[in-house]
Amino acid sequence: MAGLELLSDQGYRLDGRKATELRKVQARMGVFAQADGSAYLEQGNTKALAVVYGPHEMRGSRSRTLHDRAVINCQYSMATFSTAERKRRPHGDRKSTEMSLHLKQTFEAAVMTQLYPRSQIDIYVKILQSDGGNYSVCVNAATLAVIDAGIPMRDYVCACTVGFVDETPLADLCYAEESGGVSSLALALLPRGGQIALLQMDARLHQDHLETLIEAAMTACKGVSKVLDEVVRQHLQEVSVLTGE
Amino acid sequence: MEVCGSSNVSLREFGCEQSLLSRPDGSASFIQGDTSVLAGVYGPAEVKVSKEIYDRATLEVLIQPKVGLPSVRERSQEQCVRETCEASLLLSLHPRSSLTLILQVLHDDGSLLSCALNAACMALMDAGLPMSCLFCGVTCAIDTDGQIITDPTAAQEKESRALMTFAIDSTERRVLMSSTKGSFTVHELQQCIAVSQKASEKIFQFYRDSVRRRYSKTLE
Amino acid sequence: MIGSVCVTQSPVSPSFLLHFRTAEPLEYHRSFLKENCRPDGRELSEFRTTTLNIGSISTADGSALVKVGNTTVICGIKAELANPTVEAPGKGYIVPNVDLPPLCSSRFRPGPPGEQAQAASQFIADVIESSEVIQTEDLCIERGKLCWVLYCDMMCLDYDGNVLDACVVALLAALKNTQLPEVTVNTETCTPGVTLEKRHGLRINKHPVATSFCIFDDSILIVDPTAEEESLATAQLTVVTDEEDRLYSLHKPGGTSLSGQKLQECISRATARQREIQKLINKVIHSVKTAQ
Amino acid sequence: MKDTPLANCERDFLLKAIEEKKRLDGRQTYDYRKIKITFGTDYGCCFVDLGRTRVMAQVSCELVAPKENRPNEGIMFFNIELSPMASPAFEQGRQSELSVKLNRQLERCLRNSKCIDTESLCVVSGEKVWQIRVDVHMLNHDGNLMDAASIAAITALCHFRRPDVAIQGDEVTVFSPEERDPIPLSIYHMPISVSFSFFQQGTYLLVDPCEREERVMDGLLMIAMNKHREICSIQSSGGIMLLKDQVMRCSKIASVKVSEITELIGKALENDKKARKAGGRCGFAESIPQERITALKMEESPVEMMDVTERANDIVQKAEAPPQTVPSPVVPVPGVGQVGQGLQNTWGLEDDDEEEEEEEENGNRGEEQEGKASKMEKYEKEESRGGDVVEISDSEEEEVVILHPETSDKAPVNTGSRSSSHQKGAAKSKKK
Amino acid sequence: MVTESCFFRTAETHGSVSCVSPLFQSVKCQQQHVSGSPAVPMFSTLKDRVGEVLLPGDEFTCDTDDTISLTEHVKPEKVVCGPGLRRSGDRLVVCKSGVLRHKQPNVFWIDSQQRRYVPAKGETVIGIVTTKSGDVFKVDFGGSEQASLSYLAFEGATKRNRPNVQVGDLVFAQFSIANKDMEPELVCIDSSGRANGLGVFGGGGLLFRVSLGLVRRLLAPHSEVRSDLEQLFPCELVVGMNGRLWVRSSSVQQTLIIANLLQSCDTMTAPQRRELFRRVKQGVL
Repeated sequence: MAGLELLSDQGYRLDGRKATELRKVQARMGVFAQADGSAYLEQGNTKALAVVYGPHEMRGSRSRTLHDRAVINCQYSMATFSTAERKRRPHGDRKSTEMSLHLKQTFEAAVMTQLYPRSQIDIYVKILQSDGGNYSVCVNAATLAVIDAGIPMRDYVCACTVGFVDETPLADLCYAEESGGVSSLALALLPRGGQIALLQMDARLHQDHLETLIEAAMTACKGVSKVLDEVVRQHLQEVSVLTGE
Repeated sequence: MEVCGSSNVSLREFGCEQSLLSRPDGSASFIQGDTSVLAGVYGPAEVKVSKEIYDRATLEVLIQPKVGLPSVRERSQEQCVRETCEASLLLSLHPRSSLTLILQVLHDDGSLLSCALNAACMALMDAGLPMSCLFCGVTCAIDTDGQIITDPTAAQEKESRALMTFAIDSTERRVLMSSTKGSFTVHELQQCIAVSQKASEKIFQFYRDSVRRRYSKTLE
Repeated sequence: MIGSVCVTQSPVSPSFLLHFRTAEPLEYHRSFLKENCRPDGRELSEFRTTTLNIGSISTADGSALVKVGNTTVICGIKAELANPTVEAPGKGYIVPNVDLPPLCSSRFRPGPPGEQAQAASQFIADVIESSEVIQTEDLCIERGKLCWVLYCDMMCLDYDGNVLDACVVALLAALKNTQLPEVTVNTETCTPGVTLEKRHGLRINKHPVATSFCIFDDSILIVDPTAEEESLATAQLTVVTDEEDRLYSLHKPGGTSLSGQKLQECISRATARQREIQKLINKVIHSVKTAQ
Repeated sequence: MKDTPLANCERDFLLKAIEEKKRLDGRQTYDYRKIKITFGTDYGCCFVDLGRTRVMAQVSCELVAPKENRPNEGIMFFNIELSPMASPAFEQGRQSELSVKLNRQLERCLRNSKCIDTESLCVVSGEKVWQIRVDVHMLNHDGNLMDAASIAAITALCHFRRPDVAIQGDEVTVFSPEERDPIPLSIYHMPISVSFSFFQQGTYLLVDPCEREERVMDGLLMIAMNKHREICSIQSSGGIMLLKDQVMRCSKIASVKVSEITELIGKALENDKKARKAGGRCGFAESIPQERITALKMEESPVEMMDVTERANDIVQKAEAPPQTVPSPVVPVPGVGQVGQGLQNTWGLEDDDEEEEEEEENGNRGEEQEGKASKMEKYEKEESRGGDVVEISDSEEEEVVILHPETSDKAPVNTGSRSSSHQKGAAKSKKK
Repeated sequence: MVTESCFFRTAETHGSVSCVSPLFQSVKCQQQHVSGSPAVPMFSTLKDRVGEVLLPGDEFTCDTDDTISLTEHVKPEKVVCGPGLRRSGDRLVVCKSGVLRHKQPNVFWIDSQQRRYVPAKGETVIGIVTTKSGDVFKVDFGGSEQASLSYLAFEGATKRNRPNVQVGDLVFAQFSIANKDMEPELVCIDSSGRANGLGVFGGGGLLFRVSLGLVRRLLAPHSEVRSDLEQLFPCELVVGMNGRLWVRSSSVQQTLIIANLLQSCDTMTAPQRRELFRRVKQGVL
């Protein structure tokens, strides 16, 4: 991708953002009535829908029951129309199975599962439109959905993808940047304690730059968490107005 | 029809190591020339309800090729190995349990099925499963001149007109399993069986020597 | 005959026999085998009636239906044009497949082919390769460019044992029945032109015929086993031979061991069976030709 | 099959030992188990023993059409097979969580890091490229499969040689190793994965966990790096919460481990090269540890051929010759034939029943007895008809014996078992 | 915890090991019934080959006109076959590979280095409790199915006073039912209702696996391995016939050393073992 200049001399990115600038995040909680919790989140052009059911009794194979905490069951899928080429398999291939696993792992760290022994919490996330940072957008959407469901968490889990170009970390990569051969790092953070729930990095990066990149990712996550916090507060206000309290 | 030139009628250098894996209940690797197969046995262990047999153990054989996933050829070889093992194992002593034999091909330089059989037998012995007799595999090839070649290499297999693999039992030296390819006459068949029976003596002696060596330190 | 007479003379009721058969199938069979006969009245080395019908499927390029007792196998051959493989540019290829669908017996489940079907497919493929029943060179139309692929699908319609024998007969008869259209390659456009009206048969080099045996109680050999006999047997064995007494397969997947002498007996029986089947196929093929 | 459960006391003991910086096999916290790298007879076959964990990697290649969006690049395919041999908990052909995790991590480690020059694998742009396939088989699972798999895969890739090709016009010729020396892959760098397991909410950290340690750990951090200290992939797994400092510490340890392992791989490859050059055998027979009492080797040995021919002749001659004549089949209508009148099937053919009967009327009494007596020697031309014939119908419901009277002229039409017309065939033979 | 500060609890509770196992009586080969000939030939041929390595398929036949019978003319004798030997008609067939062993007066068995355990009545094993269901615990002992252990099969247990057993706990128990056709059953009491060394394990200690052959050597009345080990460290060692050993000593380090030493015993001769033990002793003390 020699033709594309990911970061101009003036310090602007392909879509006109600055290096540390996040894409616009818009979200709504409680979009579905029948689900226990749901949320819709847009981060730039990436759009995701998350739905939470539970905690409820174990379904399916009972042998997976844990006697001291809840089981988190995640399924990640992509709409067939979410990408430029039609997606043949919305879920079930290696990549999306792995994504489901990563979501599960992230929320196992964040949700206080020990409060619900022998039960199950289902988190379903669907990408409606994909423009980079799928994992991060899913985590952010799912966090809102879990909060909407009223399931206690240690903290918000916020995720963000960062890249590294010309010795400069770029926050919240879009698809063009992701596929442009940037070293990208996805990080899910519990912002208050600075704890990393998931860390994943692709492509090459010198060890010396790792720290800068993680720092940038953590800052970006904290930025996301502020936005999410606002969304939650606003939603609660709306709800309390509606219920007349 | 006459068998002459005994140079071809030999077994390649062969070797075996038992109990080389820590997880399986029994394991063995068997080497014939460059051909090598690794075998692992689990059992008698818990059986899936759908596969349970009320009066004997369920034996499953899996052959893992070196490259790619198992195909129809492996299925057919699995059947041959399984039924041979079933004939020599005393499965009725462990009803409602499962035995799993996994054969991993490490290198194929001819006589693969016979090597798999030998590895299987050593692994079953290592697992201490009750057996009424031992078995061994011998492959014979008949080249275009009608000569018999025992334990052929892959190159010899390719040039041969017919290829036969027999499993021979240790008590009566009879044919437990037979799998052939190519065309041959009745005479050639009977000669190959006779040769395999002769070759089996060597392999059974080798089994005995390696087990003896293995127990040499516990004889006290 | 002895067996049936013996049964008629015995004072037991038919329903007793039925229960006996259900409760102690092995003992039931043993009591017959002791008298050198089998529950269906056959002797130990006797085949069930083999019925052959050729050309019953007109949509296929060649077809045959074979019944051995109740076991019914239908084989259809479809020829398609394809590119030869890089390794063998001067050859066409044959793709056999044996299907044991759930409709032929309750022992088969829907879904991907089970072990038995896969092993049978492999067996048929081995027989085709070993016997060179058709020279694959004959299937080549233009070297490196165009060749025939023969898809030989054998489907079992009713499973009552000995499906391998039936498959081989069906395959052989279907191959003999196959008529391939003439193909000419247009030298300028390099596109093949198929003349459906002009058809020619395949050159069949050999007539391999399979004969299957079962071993009961580690010692008694019976030919052409039924499904029940197969399930009770301690070993199975299939011999494939042709008109020149060449052997193409001695397939014994395991089970009770056999001596060279016993194997020889099986081969002798297989040879007789081969003669019988070849005659049958030839006569049926001939009857079709004369009728036309 | 289920794995053996972990007892509470094992868990407690392990955690206590880890607190005291002790490990089951006497290692230190940051120690790897003994790594042994061996090669198979083929190019591209590599075994890695990591303590008792054992994996095998085999690289193979094939000419295929390239992917549409990358017409000038070869294809890399990775597959980690969790063979049930490695652990009773592994099932064949099932996509387990572990298998997805390992496969993706290996892909990330070796494909996404672009360690192999895929453009050099292009033969004809847009038409033919090499597909390099790496199969990793787990043979024994004693923990840390990922590191063992990554070492095995990259070593096998370094060891692999693909056949040389020549292009003339649109004809592609693949040369055998005898014709032209096969070509190694061009490898830019060697990423190696290092796994760290965390215990007690990240308080304790171990390198290269064994199976029992894996069972009590909270989570795992895998860092893949090359010897130039470039990180190729990082992946955390399990519900752990890491702090940035821990990640940094791990990456420092990883860089040390990676340079050690890279050196080891280099040495192993060097040794193998020397052995191959010297023409020495490098197959599996050489890899059997002779000193172990569980192993034994035997030299090539001739098979006694003394009386083989005689024995074979003896058997063939003693056996009865097959009969020279066989019964002729009956062809009731063109296209249908029948042989062997022993037993009928319960089906009738749809359209040929009516005509069939006349054909089968040419019975012959005496021959039945004779056929039986001569046991397989004589096959009569036409099927026989017995006088007092007893026939058993083959209906499944009941095993009844039907006694037929003297043969009637015409057999009943279209009954389930086309009964009496088909009597015991002349194809009478008996096993001795 | 049931153990006092005794070493080798199992050896005491179990007494003389292998021959008391009912497994031996269950496979009895009564020679006189088989062929009517005096059992002596079979007995003596068996005795001749004691200490030899035998393989499955090896046979002992008794020739009726054996001349050896004259030299040792005694009354018809029974031969008791243990694991690895089976009667088949008038022959005795070996069905496992290993060393033929003999115990006075007429017990024979094959000593093999098997790893998978097959339960036998009366044998004591170390099991892991996997589930509590209804009135029974399910216990994994490394066999082909889980054994059941009743709540009441503990010393002093009643309907009200249930023993404190958690999932994942270890139990030292004895088979009260063990045959191929039934679900095996364990008890933690002897016939008089006393624990007698059986029961739930206390905290601490390490569980590990060794071959079944080594377990039998450890439990033999005058076990050399055991006496070598006794000189090393004071420790508690529980030996289950299923190849599971449990060890507890004063420190984690010592426990680990003992476990590693025992695991390596299978492939060492007695002098090699003594040498290793000596080195460890010098190194540690």
